[in-house]
Amino acid sequence: MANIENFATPSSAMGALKRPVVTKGWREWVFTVDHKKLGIMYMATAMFFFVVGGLEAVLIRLQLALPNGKILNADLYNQMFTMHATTMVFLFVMPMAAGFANYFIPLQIGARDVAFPRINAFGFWALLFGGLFINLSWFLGGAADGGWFMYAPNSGPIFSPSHGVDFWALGLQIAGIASLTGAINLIVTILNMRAPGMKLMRMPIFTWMILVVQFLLAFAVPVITVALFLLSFQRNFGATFFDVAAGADPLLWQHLFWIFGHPEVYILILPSFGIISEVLPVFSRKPLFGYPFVVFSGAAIGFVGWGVWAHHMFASGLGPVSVAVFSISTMAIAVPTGVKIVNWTLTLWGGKLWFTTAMKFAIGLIVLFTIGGLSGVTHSVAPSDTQQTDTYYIVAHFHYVLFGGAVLGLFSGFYYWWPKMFGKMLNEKLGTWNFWFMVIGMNLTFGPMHILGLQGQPRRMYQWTENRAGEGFFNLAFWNLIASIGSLVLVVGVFLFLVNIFITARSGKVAPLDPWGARSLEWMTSNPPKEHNFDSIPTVHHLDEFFHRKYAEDANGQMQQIATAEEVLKQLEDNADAHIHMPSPSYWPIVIAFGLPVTCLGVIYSIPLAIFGGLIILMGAFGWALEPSTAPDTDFDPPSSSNTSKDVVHVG
Amino acid sequence: MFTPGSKYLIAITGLSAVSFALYMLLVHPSAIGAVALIGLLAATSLLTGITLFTRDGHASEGQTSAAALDTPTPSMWPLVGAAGFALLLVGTITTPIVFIFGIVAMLAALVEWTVQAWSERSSADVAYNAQIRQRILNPIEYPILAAVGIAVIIFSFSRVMLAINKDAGAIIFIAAAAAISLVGVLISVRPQLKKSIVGTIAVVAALGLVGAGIAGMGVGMREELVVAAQEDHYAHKECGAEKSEHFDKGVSETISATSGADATIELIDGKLTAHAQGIEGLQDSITVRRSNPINIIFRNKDAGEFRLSAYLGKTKVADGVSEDLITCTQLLPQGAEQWLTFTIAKPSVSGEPYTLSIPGLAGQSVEVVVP
Amino acid sequence: MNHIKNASDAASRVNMLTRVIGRLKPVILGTAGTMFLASCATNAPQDTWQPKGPNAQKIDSLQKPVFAVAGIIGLIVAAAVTYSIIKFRDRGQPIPKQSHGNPALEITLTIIPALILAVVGVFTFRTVFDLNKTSDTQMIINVTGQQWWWEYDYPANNEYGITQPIITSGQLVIPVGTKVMLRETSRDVIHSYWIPALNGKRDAVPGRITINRIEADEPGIYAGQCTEFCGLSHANMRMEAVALSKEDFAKWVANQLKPYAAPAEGTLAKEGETVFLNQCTRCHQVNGLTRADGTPVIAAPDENVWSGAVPNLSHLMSRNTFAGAMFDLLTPECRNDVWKSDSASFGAKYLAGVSEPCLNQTDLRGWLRNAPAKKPMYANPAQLAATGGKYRGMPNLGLSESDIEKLVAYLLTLK
Amino acid sequence: MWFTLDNLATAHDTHEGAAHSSTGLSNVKLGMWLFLGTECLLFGGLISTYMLYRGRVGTGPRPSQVFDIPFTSVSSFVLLMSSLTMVLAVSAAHKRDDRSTNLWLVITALLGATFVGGQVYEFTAFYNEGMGFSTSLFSSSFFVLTGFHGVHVTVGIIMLLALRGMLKNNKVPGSRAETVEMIGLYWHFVDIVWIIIFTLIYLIPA
Repeated sequence: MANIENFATPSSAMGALKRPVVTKGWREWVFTVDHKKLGIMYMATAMFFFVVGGLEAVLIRLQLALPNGKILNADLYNQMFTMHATTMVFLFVMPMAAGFANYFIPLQIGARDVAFPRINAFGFWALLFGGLFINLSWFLGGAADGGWFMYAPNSGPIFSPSHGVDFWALGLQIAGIASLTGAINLIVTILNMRAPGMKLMRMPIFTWMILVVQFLLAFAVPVITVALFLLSFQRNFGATFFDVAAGADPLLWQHLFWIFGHPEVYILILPSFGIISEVLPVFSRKPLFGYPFVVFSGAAIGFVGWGVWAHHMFASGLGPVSVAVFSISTMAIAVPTGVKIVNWTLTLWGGKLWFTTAMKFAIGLIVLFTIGGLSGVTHSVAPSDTQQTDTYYIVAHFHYVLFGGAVLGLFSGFYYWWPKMFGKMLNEKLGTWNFWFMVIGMNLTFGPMHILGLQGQPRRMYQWTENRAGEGFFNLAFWNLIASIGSLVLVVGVFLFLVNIFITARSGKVAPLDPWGARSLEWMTSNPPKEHNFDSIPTVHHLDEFFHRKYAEDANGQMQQIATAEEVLKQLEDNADAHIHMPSPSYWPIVIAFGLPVTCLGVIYSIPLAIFGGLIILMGAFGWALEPSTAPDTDFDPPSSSNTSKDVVHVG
Repeated sequence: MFTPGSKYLIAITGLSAVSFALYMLLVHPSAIGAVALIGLLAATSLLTGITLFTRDGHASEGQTSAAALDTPTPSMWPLVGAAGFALLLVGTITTPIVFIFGIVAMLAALVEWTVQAWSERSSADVAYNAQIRQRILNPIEYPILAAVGIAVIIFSFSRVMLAINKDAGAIIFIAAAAAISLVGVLISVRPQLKKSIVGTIAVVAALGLVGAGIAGMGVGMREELVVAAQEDHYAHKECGAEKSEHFDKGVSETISATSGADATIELIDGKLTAHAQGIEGLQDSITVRRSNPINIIFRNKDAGEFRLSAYLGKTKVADGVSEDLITCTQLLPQGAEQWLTFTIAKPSVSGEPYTLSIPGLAGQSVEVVVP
Repeated sequence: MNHIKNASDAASRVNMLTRVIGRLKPVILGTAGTMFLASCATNAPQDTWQPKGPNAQKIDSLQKPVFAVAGIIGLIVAAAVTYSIIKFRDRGQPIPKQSHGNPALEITLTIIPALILAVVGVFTFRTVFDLNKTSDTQMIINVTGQQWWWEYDYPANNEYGITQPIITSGQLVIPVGTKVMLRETSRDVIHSYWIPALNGKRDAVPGRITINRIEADEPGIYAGQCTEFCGLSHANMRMEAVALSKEDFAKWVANQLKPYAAPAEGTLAKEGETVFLNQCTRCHQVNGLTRADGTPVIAAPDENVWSGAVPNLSHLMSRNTFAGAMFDLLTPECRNDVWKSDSASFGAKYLAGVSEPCLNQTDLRGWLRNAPAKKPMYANPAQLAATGGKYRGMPNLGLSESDIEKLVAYLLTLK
Repeated sequence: MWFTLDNLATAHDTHEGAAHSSTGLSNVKLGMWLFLGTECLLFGGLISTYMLYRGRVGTGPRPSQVFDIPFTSVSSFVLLMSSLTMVLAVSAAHKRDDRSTNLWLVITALLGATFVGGQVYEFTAFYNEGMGFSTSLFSSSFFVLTGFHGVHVTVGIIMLLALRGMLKNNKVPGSRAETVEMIGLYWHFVDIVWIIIFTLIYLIPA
């Protein structure tokens, strides 16, 4: 063996079968298990689907701008509103919130990663493939056309003969798996991996809200999983679950869907509540008013949210007792929601307000969400709801809640956390334009829908007719046109945000270490954070730990700065841990996630393909199980034992 | 860095991507075609990826591998491959199952052989080569071996159960489970037991099970199941006044969720009454919708067993010959209730009304009006 | 379903735009004052805030105060936020005291909304049970939804002179001041029956019977629309409830029970009857219609249409709409005449039915020429694989123009 | 089905040991309990569907016409026994007795396979008696519910056998005892679900 050097070294012979430990270029992203990279990928994916869903919405509004619209035909219109809702709910708001949670939960609780990093990576890829899978249906005979609620029996093989609903049901199943794994992962992370001293009641409010959301997800997703299985078995394997001729009860689907669907509403909104509960105190220079009340009201919303699902079914003939009970429970959930609004307002009260773009979005949320919440109260009154449900009034209501609430909250989060994630400041001036275009656009679009609904225009109509439009101030023609114009203003607003990202990426201002005077742990590290987040895990003594390391009360009871952010960071770095153990990247998450859409495609078109997909998943699962979480030395090139420990680099 | 092999695969991947795009855009796409092309695309890109990653023999280009100079380790895969080929040939002239087994065996041999050969060439270190082999193949071997093992047990076992008598089945079942447990206890309390003995027990048990399974397959299903499959006797409604052997077996007496009922029909003191949902009082006729499944609840409040029978007009069985269309509930004891669902496609015509009645109880009927 | 874009189409679009812009005028000129005035002006026919019967009235008197309370609370929040924004903006004041809240204030501000909601809850509770009361029902109508039209059948009811069941579609006719119970169900997917002026909506769920009650105070036409998404032509599934005085209702019933009158021999209508027998009776029933040999015609929609039923066309011209109330049988002028008449003259105008000069020839002929082009339906054989070739909606029958001429003449006799 | 395999994967997918956890439970254990919580809702949904539809037989056989209670009682007992052998495997793993751990894992898997074999027999018999998957609401919901459970058992068996192989080849990363315990937890859960299903489906309507 004289010339052994000429032969393949072990590592190169392993080729693809080596752990992807040395990550460069695209591999750095595709095989990563780093929660921060995954968070960014979640957000990019969500942003992509936001644009897709937004374009669908614009087409819908253009179709309805004038009577007897001809831009879309009935079939395409039905697909459009189905996919608009599906995309926005499952592929934009949920993944965007998941992205924020992924990125910031470990940072906020002082952890170096999530509890199960590979499952985290798997969750992201499953979501991405699920989303693409659903949208694949556009090219394979038409998308789902039954509405995002997909009521049986209209979703059955007779009434929706294209494969759209199959793609929808299976794609959501994949996305559901992603949500479920993500939920378990984040719950374990939050409960188990907090920094020393961080008691539950010292956790940042965003972490709290995400915890509530993940519990909601963990228990809501299995219910929709059952519903989707029933639907898929009926459509693909001839089961009879929603076949009325066989004696089926169509309300079964509605109950299953809404037992999931109502908690889902809180799943969408609570992350944004968490975000603005971080933003408002920072820019008011005082702690969140009534922190325990906000925490408990969030938890209360989580609990009561399980007992209100039938308010989506007031018109379905449930019987007076159920209707009355669900009506009352729905009113009850308005109380904890109101508590939050009160607390936010009182957080502003007596503060020292700094109107950054993030703050503007947060204040916008308070006002617009309140409108949505109050219109919600009007249809918690069941008899009143029978006049309003399935009209544009409801469309107005939930867009005020979801756009005015969830989306504005997410945008607030973008502006607030952008310097943390990318080390550069988003342009504040453009941000202000962005804010006003979005707020005005959203009020122009969804405000008139209150009128349209109360004037009796039902939802999901591909055309409206002048015969039923009326005259006078409240005529449908005028307000439909205004709503359509408003949607274009909204498009400009979102476009400005994309421009802002672009400009910032090209030539943005480098962010200072602590641009906002922030209060929580995620700011106690560099911008962007190092791969291992913290050089040494801080010990937590307060809610708003970072603030209390920077400020203290002097003898007169005045808050005085005692340390700069740089000094706080320096202190952590000086005590850096010598060896930090980080998990290695892995191929298996993406392999398993890839097996899911292959299996689902097989379920629709040919069973052998499904078996093939199943084998990919099985192989991936075992490959995963046999793989240690940290790569052995032989996986390194050259083989080495020092790679798993990071050298701690001092910054600042 | 690109070897001829990877170039070839890159080209074929590109080609399949282009053909997929063209197919989707230009040709009116059929679903199967799209899946086929996507499948091609996925397969070729996977292969391309693997070749690029493994650098496709790049390492040994122009060189002889050190390991190749050593004698290769003994391998059973050529034998398995040959056996698979033999099975394949036998299968072509006998049954397709054997043919499929042959293909599976050949495929398995091919994969194992290839990986083994490749791993043995990767370095001079035999232990390291084995590790490579394991890393590639263990994720496949473990689940597949486990799945095959389970499938053999389940299949053989269920064939035996299907072949033998119902009561004997339960006894055999518990006996088998007891045997498994006992063997477990035996082995666990006798740690000095030789491995070869344990292995022999396992092999004998497995062979016995497979043999019994094949025997069970040969015997076929037990008599009553064969008869049941031929006659479909639970679905065959016998609507007379007297008890039917199969249809009236296992009467179900309670119902859940009554909200779908058009009407409730009750038999009280020999009188048949109707109560349509939402309408106050009792009626002697009910109006139902055309071509809509009608759900009726029948409740027997009379002493004795009765069934409700619905006369739904006539159906033509051949030219000039027609037959009464009748459906009915089971014979219900006092206090029991049951659903009756039917659909009437044609409106009522005078002279031959649709009716609900009790077989064996003359003079009591409820008219069903279809406007 | 593809609409051919031609000059007239474009012209009508321009027209539409001018009309819409015309409507903008009062708005552009208007101020807050017009809002109050406008609430008395002619709103959309499906306005949910203009109850015309006791059921809708109960809902209205419950919801208006709720709207008011919600509005006031909204204003308070907006005012508090605005005040904070102005008052507490950063003017260089020192960092405020890090107070973590005020539990007493919190609890107060939790209890107040809870109390308000409790009061609303009590009234809601009462109204829910009130609206669900059925014991005083005076008349029952079975309502059946189907893609994409509604069928109404009136079971025999001697009190109202309904000696045998009446079946109709498109317009629900009820006597005023009568508590009518609708027993709703569906033949295919879920629909929802909604006449805003008379009551809230109630879903028509296949396999279930749901109960809804309506009662109209005044004679007139009340518009409504299917509000549960029911597939392709959901937007075109409309309904109209017609309230007639008790006397007029009796006349309407008598007309519906009138036996079939065959058109006179030798007329165009008689030829139309032959076309109808050949083409239409495969699905459409006309009660009393007989073949040449005197056998009654029983249509077999169950053999041709997936949901198993199509509108019964007996006394078609006593109705004002067709094709699931998507189109009017009356010309726009005649329609306006009926819709805008006062409650005293309404009954007579409605009962006059559709006469030849008032017939909306354009839509009716267009429909007979090619129905799926006028209303999206599953009538293309390529779409019918899932239903085994059965239609979901009316197919294009390929009638010749002369057949259409004859059919129109015949249909006009179905009064 | 996938989730259950995931447990195996999670068994060592943690880089922060139990020593550091804020709750004192290891990440894997906490995650497993949460997973089983979600499984409860999954089976809850399926059981509710079955309860709603069990009386809706259309023209197919009724539950009481086809069920063979003595046989199913026996097979339920076998599954219950496998829980006992699983307990033995877990306790052996804690005692670091590899031989016994391997033995009891295999015995558990064999008992599980016997149960699934019984289920396949039962399904075949039902099919022959006229109760196909599409026959009625009752049959569809029965097959989906019990089928889901059967798939869970099968996945459990695959995990048991694979675990046995991994233990033998020394391939289990992380704590062996904990990995065996996690799979045991899953196995017990599947057994408990069966007891509920058996009671609700087979015993109550009789």
